[in-house]
Amino acid sequence: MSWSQDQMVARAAAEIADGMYVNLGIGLPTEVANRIPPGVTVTLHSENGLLGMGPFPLDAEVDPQIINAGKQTVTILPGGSVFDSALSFAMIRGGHIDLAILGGLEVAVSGDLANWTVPGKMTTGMGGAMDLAAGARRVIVLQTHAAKNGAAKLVRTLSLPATALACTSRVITDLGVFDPAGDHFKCIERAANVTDDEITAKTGATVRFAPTVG
Amino acid sequence: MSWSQDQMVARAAAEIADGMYVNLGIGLPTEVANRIPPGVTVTLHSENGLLGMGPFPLDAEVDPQIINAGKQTVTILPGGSVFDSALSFAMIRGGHIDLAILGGLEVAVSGDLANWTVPGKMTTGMGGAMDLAAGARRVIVLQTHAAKNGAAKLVRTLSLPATALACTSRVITDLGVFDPAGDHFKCIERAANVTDDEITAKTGATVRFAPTVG
Amino acid sequence: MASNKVHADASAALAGLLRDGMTIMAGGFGLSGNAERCIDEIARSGVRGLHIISNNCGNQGQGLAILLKGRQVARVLCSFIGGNPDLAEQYAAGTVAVELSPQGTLAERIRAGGAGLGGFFTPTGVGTSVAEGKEVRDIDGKRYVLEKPLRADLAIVRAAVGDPDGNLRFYRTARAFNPLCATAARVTVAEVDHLCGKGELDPDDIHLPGIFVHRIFEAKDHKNPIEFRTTRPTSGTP
Amino acid sequence: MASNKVHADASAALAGLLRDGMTIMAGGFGLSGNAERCIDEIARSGVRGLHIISNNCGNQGQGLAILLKGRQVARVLCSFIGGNPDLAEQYAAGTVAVELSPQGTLAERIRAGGAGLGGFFTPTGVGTSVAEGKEVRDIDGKRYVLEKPLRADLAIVRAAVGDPDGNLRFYRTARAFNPLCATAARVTVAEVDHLCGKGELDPDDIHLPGIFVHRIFEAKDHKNPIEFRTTRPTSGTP
Repeated sequence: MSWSQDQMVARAAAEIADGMYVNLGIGLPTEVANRIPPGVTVTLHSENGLLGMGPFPLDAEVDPQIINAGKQTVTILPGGSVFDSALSFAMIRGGHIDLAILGGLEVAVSGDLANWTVPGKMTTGMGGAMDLAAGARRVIVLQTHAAKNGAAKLVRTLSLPATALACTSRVITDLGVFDPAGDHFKCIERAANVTDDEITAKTGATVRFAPTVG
Repeated sequence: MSWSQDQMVARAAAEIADGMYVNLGIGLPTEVANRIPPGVTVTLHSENGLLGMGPFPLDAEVDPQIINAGKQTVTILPGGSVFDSALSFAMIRGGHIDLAILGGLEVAVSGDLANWTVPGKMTTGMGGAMDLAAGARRVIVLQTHAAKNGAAKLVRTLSLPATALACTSRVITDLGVFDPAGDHFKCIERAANVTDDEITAKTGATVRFAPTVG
Repeated sequence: MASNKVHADASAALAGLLRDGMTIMAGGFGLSGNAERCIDEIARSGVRGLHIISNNCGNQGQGLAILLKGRQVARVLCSFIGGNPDLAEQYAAGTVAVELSPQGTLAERIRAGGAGLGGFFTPTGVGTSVAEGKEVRDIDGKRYVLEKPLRADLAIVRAAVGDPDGNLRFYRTARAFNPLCATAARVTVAEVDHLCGKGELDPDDIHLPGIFVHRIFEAKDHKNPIEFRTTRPTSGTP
Repeated sequence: MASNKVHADASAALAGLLRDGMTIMAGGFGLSGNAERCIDEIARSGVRGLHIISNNCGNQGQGLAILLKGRQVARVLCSFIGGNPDLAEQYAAGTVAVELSPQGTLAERIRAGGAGLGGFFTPTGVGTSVAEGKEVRDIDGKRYVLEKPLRADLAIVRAAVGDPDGNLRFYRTARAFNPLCATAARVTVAEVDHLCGKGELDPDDIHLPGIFVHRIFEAKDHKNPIEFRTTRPTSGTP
């Protein structure tokens, strides 16, 4: 049985080590904040200029001038700081953000990532996606393994416009955990009861299974 | 009779208009701060990261952590601010400093300025001199007209290493006021009783005298 | 310090500055940190053919979207156009040109404009449509794209506190692009929630030195619209 | 936030970081804003062949000049070497290599290193010896020289106040290069006059976010030497 969204989120949260500075992309990655393992202290970065982002505010705490990059009202934890957009992206490009967990549309065996636009559909713009993908020290993509119509989202080469090249270290899907490995994906973990055959069938590139995967 | 240093300084101060942001170079230009005309409000910039630099402190006010670019103890006037060196030089290169008054070793008819090093002598380094010369919106050089050995300091082409090219708008010397004009200097003001002949003799380039100069 | 920066209101502060076809930088992020009164005044003035440089060009019909509604905008340079039906419609209709820039590149281009730099090499956008037509160079084994500085005729910025010298302090994430835009325009107008007295701000507490601010006015009761009001229950963890 | 940044003293904070031939950035300006205890500890450690990146490499035998006195420095990248007899002597003798960079270019190169940029075009140095061997390019009618980013193995910075998350506040002109150097090193050690409690600094009052600071310690009673003590008479104007 494939992982639920909550299981995917929990699996992504397990990638976070104590003391890390982490940026969580809009959508499903945002949920990772709620599944940080006990004992792990993480500092969340929001690219509009905030470190130490806390949870959504209580109703009485809402401040229109404390928002995240998705323009949602948030809070600032003790020890947090605010700064301008140039310094915020200096943090990203300069490799100061240890980990970015981003949504994806396609990931290639090279680690190329597409997650910002689909030709023929109205674009929303890339916002900070290209900076995060190109700049964070480690990029993990959290996405479904295949599109609703069955089209593969782990592919040999991107069919969609790239967000950044060779940037993805790991992809976490509903079927398991996959590392782009140059000319194939290496499956390092499988959801319970998901077979190699199912993964192979739903992947648009070669998948190799680590011996210990089971 | 040529101008005294104090007269040169006063003449340089007359270049300052109300509301200007001004950087004064080390040495004689520093003295300009003491001769700002009444009614003129000027904000002094020190490139180590200070706007609104005030006079030297009273003895009891001395703070080792409030210094100017020459590492002298200074004060901060009400309305002043401090900032890092990157922002300080962003002000300079970005044309936000209305006027820099700098010392000079040589100025050429092109406006090229040499003021940071003499070959064969131990250099002190350029510090902020190149940024100020290249970046300030207007650069005025305050220097003696000729060296002690009689060598011209207003020249056709620089003999000394350049600080910046085509940067000087005006030179104020002990003999008068001179604007680099491409292939000559235009004398727009003469010290009292200094003759055209004396100026011509002491200048290493063609000098043209504005009709009104007298 | 420089005198006469203080004006009574947006109308006085923007007097003589607005003209058709000009380039305006605006420092807000989404609907946060916007110079609301300046936007209203630009709308009132009726200037057209504006080039807007801002991370968003308003959202949900508010902020800079007011100028879109008035058909005053010819061109937008931004990083994100989601949640902005006015822009989507005029972009689709071809009546507004949109250039998209990655958010960090946009911030850095504005900073470069204010800092007098001729351009910079950034890793962002290499191998993407953003790099098309631009120089891409290998530097020490990594590929970078050359991006150019941005400047504007006018910057409108919003701050929490200002003083008569134009020194500014921002509040929380309303900072964002505001201090950057202030550095990169021929004239910068700051709209502040509170105008304090000269010298009341400690030199260490100033976020943006007044040298970058040419005109300033106090505007109370900003709307500060919320784009997505998200909350957590009163008790328990998020 | 990131845990365990706080150390007892310079010795603990620098443990395991020092080695011969490493590149160290130091954030002081002249004798102001120096991480005095860190410098003393580096001197004590006896590491040699250091590459120092700092606006000055000490002055008058103090600050980083302590490392020059100990013959621990192989190379200096700075903007100014006046008032530094130790550096002048070893530079003249050829035992220390000196690369001079214009002060603003030095600041911007350090910032670029911390910001992940591959380089930038600056007008400073065009037509001078600084531009020799570097690309000079005409951009929109003005000439610029391409300058490269700087990075270091270690940055030692000094701040007035810090907190356990590494957030820093600087005091007056001791700021200068300190926040820049902090961004551009593999490891940054901050030496603060006062270490406050977690969350005591308001998010708007932090000059440098703690993400750039890896280790921090409190050091009281800094010497803060004065290079030129200049005063005005008790009465009257300057």
